[in-house]
Amino acid sequence: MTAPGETALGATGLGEPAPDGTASGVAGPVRVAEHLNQALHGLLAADPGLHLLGEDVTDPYGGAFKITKGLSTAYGDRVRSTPLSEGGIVGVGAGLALAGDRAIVEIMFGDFVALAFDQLLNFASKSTAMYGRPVDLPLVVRCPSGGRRGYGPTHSQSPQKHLVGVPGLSLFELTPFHDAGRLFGHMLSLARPCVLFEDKVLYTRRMCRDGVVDDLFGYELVGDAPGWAVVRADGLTDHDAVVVAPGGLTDRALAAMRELLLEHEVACALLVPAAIYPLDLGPVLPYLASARAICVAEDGTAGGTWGAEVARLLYPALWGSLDRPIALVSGADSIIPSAPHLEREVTVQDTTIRDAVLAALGS
Amino acid sequence: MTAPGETALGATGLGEPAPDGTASGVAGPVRVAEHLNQALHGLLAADPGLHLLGEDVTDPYGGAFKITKGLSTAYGDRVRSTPLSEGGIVGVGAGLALAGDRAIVEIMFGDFVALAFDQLLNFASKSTAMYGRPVDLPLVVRCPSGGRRGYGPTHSQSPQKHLVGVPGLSLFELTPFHDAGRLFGHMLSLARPCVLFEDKVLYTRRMCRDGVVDDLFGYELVGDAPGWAVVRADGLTDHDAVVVAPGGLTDRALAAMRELLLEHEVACALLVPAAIYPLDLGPVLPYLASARAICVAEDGTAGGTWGAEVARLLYPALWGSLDRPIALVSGADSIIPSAPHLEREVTVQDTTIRDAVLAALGS
Amino acid sequence: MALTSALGRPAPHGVADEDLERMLLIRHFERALLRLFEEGLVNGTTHTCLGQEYIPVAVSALLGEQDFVFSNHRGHGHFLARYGDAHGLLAEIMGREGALCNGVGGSQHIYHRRFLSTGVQGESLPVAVGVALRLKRLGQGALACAYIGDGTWGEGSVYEALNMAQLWRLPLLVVVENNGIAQSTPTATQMAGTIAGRAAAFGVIHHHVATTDIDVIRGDLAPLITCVREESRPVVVEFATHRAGPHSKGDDTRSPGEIALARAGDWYDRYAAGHPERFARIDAEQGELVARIADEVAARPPSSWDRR
Amino acid sequence: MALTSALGRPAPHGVADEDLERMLLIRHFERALLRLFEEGLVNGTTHTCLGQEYIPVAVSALLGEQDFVFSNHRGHGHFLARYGDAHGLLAEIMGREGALCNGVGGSQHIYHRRFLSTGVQGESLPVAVGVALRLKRLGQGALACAYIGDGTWGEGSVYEALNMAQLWRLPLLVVVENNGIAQSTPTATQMAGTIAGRAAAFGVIHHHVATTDIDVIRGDLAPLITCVREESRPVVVEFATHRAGPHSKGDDTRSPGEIALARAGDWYDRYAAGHPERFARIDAEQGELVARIADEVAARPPSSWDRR
Ligand SMILES: Cc1ncc(C[n+]2csc(CCOP(=O)(O)OP(=O)(O)O)c2C)c(N)n1
Ligand SMILES: Cc1ncc(C[n+]2csc(CCOP(=O)(O)OP(=O)(O)O)c2C)c(N)n1
Ligand SMILES: [Mg+2]
Ligand SMILES: [Mg+2]
Repeated sequence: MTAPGETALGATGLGEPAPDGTASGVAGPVRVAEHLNQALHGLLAADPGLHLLGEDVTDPYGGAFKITKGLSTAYGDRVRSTPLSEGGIVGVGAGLALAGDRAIVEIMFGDFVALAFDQLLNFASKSTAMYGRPVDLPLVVRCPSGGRRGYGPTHSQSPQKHLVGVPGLSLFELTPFHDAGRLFGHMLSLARPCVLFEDKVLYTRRMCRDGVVDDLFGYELVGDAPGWAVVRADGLTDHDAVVVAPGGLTDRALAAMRELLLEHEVACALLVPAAIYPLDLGPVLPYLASARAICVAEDGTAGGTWGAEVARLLYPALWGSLDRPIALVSGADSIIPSAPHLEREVTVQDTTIRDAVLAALGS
Repeated sequence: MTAPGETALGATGLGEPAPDGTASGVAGPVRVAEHLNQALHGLLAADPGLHLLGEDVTDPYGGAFKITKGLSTAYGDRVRSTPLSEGGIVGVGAGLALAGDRAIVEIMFGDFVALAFDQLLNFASKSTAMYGRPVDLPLVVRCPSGGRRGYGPTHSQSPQKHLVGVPGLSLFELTPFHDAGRLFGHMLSLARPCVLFEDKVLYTRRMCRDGVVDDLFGYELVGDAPGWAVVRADGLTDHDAVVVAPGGLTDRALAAMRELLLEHEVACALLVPAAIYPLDLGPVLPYLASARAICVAEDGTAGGTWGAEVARLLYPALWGSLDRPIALVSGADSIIPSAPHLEREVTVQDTTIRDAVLAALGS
Repeated sequence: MALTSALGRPAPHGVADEDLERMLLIRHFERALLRLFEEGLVNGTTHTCLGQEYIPVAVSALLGEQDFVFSNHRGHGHFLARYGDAHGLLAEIMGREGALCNGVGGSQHIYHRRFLSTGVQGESLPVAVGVALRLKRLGQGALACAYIGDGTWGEGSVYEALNMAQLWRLPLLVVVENNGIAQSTPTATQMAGTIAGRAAAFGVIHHHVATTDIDVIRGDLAPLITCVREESRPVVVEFATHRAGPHSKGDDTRSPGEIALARAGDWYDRYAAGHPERFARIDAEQGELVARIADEVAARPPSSWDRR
Repeated sequence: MALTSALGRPAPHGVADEDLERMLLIRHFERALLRLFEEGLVNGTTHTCLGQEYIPVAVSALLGEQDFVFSNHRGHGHFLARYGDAHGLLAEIMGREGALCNGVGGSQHIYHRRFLSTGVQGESLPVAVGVALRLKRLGQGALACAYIGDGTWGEGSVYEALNMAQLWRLPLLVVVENNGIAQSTPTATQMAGTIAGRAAAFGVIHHHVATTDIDVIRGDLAPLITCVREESRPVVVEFATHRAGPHSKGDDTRSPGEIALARAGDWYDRYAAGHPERFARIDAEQGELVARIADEVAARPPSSWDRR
């Protein structure tokens, strides 16, 4: 658990600048946590049939990561603190959604979505199809995820990969490039259960806007909503390598790309999808096809990864133009230790991505 | 639920001969269900610290699929029928294992392992490593899995893929080639939590022994225990294609291989691992490297499959010798309907494998 | 009408024709199903409610169109009592044209109007809590009703749901069909304590029903259900009942004595004795009706499904 | 010694030095931790048991070497009361050499001899049932003891475990630290009914402790724990207690009045008033001891871990 206002970089032990290059605390684009909070305000204000449930989400506490601050004060009992019942509250959210409302359920730590696995696999997602006709079930389950905060083995996981490939279940991940309000609008408009992963360190970083990432990099969004962010060094039109990564990896991917460019003269494009499953690779295939090396990075542990799923789509799609295997970067095949010096050994660092790109390029 | 003695082929609508070519009901090698039952008898007799827990596992019922018949009569309260508490009983099994005993837990239908996901992900597997030193936890969770019996969307799944990649958790699948007693011995000797998937249609087929599959095919076991079964047409020493598949696919893979050989003059080798995760490809790389096409088949739904994990290991390992992408065969990205004619549309058939091999060979 | 709530008394003379019809429709439907399975005309799985038909018939009359019903694996009676569509249900189980869910859900997974069943025990209770939360907000007095068995009280989800339902004062009616067994396991070996105690643990009202007389049952339940609607409170109603048939098909490993005891609790003979002529007439009618339905549905082409 | 079980009385004069020492060791340990966090010398997370130290000190004296203890997120006191190794625990939390689990587990994940804590609420109860099953079979009178909070009763796993423990008559002692709050949520808004009722629902013996007098507590618990051992029955012991500090660090959003109330329940002032000199001496000793330990451990090199 984190204390209010304690979500600063210092707590993570990472010293990289925020994605927009501003130092933390300095004015500039809003932090991701605040942006998400504002998006939820907007959604609850606009939709009187939208509910938000979760442990300790009401004021004055406003959620373990303060994402729900102010919501219960503004929207009353549509924002509800629940008992410790992860399976139960995902079921309640599904019930609200089934009956004609919409629901967002916060799982305090994404690790605990394991307790709601049955409700997601065997009820919410199944119900959209197993009754022989499409059934609407607009439900979003929010999962703060990822390590690098010293919370230890049961509070640091990235469980994305375990939920990949559930028919009827769509997976998303928060990014600093995608407007959270629009992303929620998209998820709820699918009228299908969705899980949104939110990197806990990303909460503390700043949103990017107007195509600007920092002094070196810019981004554009491509493809249908919610689309992909394509991040490249300003002025560069071609690239040696592509890094594909969900939003939580952004800080480390950018740091790697900066070093690759400045120290190794390797130009990379970073491709960040907000929709991580199912994955629509169409809009970014041109960027991938023109790269000499492709690296897919993620925070989950090794084995059965999201990256393996990306790779199984890419190999046939790029067969012929690929001249080396796709490099997959993930956390180690390991539990995630509490002590920061040990945690660092098993979690993806900027150097992990840098080295993978260099290795893939054969440098 | 199935009635005793009702596990015959007729119930599945499939008319293939048993893997050993004997018609059902005719004497010959024992059925897989019976073989498994005998193995459990042997294990419980040999190890007074071994427990078996599950819903309705005691006599006279002997389990929904009759796999535990006779065990409670012979071994008393080490064989225990439990309340409907899938999460709870996996926790109990973990507790027994932690305290120095060994435990086998039967989940009546593998679909319900979703209810034990937290116990597997966040307790049993974590405990082997998160206390900073190896901790023994000899636990096997048995999951009858797969469709083709008309049990409907919540009783027909193959949840293997969702458990792939949990650090500390090993996955196995029953095959007609691997001795179940030895396989259990292996799993328990790991002193780590294991999940064993058991195809519900495979229960009704016969074990293979002495290297004989049927009139056409033979097998050998390669690699360290539990090893891979390598199945080829007798007398053939090289092959055009390789099919990699867990044990539950055996019947359909063999039917496909038979037709490929006899009608299309395509020779296939079938590689069946008993240990499906982590996967040791070493012993079978020579068979794979010499094939013109590789097809990985499984019963799970499409997306984030076990096959994608196999493929991510194979691409780099075979880079250079691969001249086309690896073909992945899985169930459709769909719930599994109850009605047999609809179920057939979304589940892997022998023809699915045959067509995938032919397509991969470009024929 | 002045019957007590105890089992074992003759049935009342006042039972309405339509109730008898509905109970016997379900009885013949379930019997026909077992027959069809034996003949190999249906496969997969099924769980009949033989012996328990009076429960949903008693309950359904107290439900309104806006109420939302959650059912389980043993749900044919729940469905037929509510919506009566035996053609649609049988077509669903047989995978024929006109199936309620195009043959996709089958026996255990039905969603039709405001009736939804699922095959994973206990999973529907939290969902019912969510539906009840929506219904409470609508403020029109509708409730969510969930049928569960005694064995289902093994699942943790039941307690998570009861806690929330009571905390949030939701209109949830939990109908417990306590038939003394879960698949093959007697209640005493899978449940410590009682269902009454478990409701009390959460401050939830509990009512025990020991009779098979549907008029008496309705008389007792009506004020409770009014309380669910008007005070928006959860209520657990527990029926002591008997599973007269197998769990599924041919998998009854109870001793002959136990089976005889379960059959002795059957409402069927009691109602037959109470109203010999009326019963015989309606019984024959419903038997013929179901036979006709079975023939008609069996002759239909397979269902089709657009899975997209 | 003739104190009643009510809160708010002066502490007894008979308290043993070693109990005072242990309670104050825990108090100073937790205070030191919060200080270290503030100074940025520790990161990650921690949950202190300020105000609740007497509970594990009272309980641990009744446990034997063969008993197996399961603890939760708020487990420092549980550990120190049992094994006293403040160096090892602090090293674990700080990730230094000599850590109980090489710094891998951290504050919430400790496994040392027969003590195991986990960070997922409720998960340990079924595991404790499994351990109790093994202990019962060994027949040496050992028990499994699991500490849980009031909020943890929201999790379904608690009920699955209680049911099995009572069905199978297992030696399981559940110690409930009911501090009236779960993170930020008051018990009344996360729990319908009572813990007593929930134990009763399963036929499990329940005992309520309202005092902070450890001798009185032990006197009451001793026969119950004997019953767990000798009759092999589960027992739930519920302590009405107070969380005098924040849930974690600096995240106390309770009103000043609520916080004052929680602090008023603290055993610390009461024991201080009851034994002014002895208390002051031991308090100072333990304070210095913990300060020394903190300095010593902070000076150690980082832990190392062979992850294979
Ligand atoms: C979560 C889950 N576990 C196990 C099963 C398999 N199963 C189906 S019905 C049943 C027994 C249910 O007993 P009870 O709740 O008493 O209902 P009854 O069958 O007696 O009507 C079991 C174990 C299931 N469907 N779901
Ligand atoms: C399954 C699970 N859900 C949520 C959490 C986050 N969490 C940690 S402690 C806590 C509150 C626990 O309350 P209680 O059981 O009363 O114990 P207390 O903190 O009061 O000692 C919560 C919600 C968790 N650790 N595990
Ligand atoms: Mg029952
Ligand atoms: Mg508490």
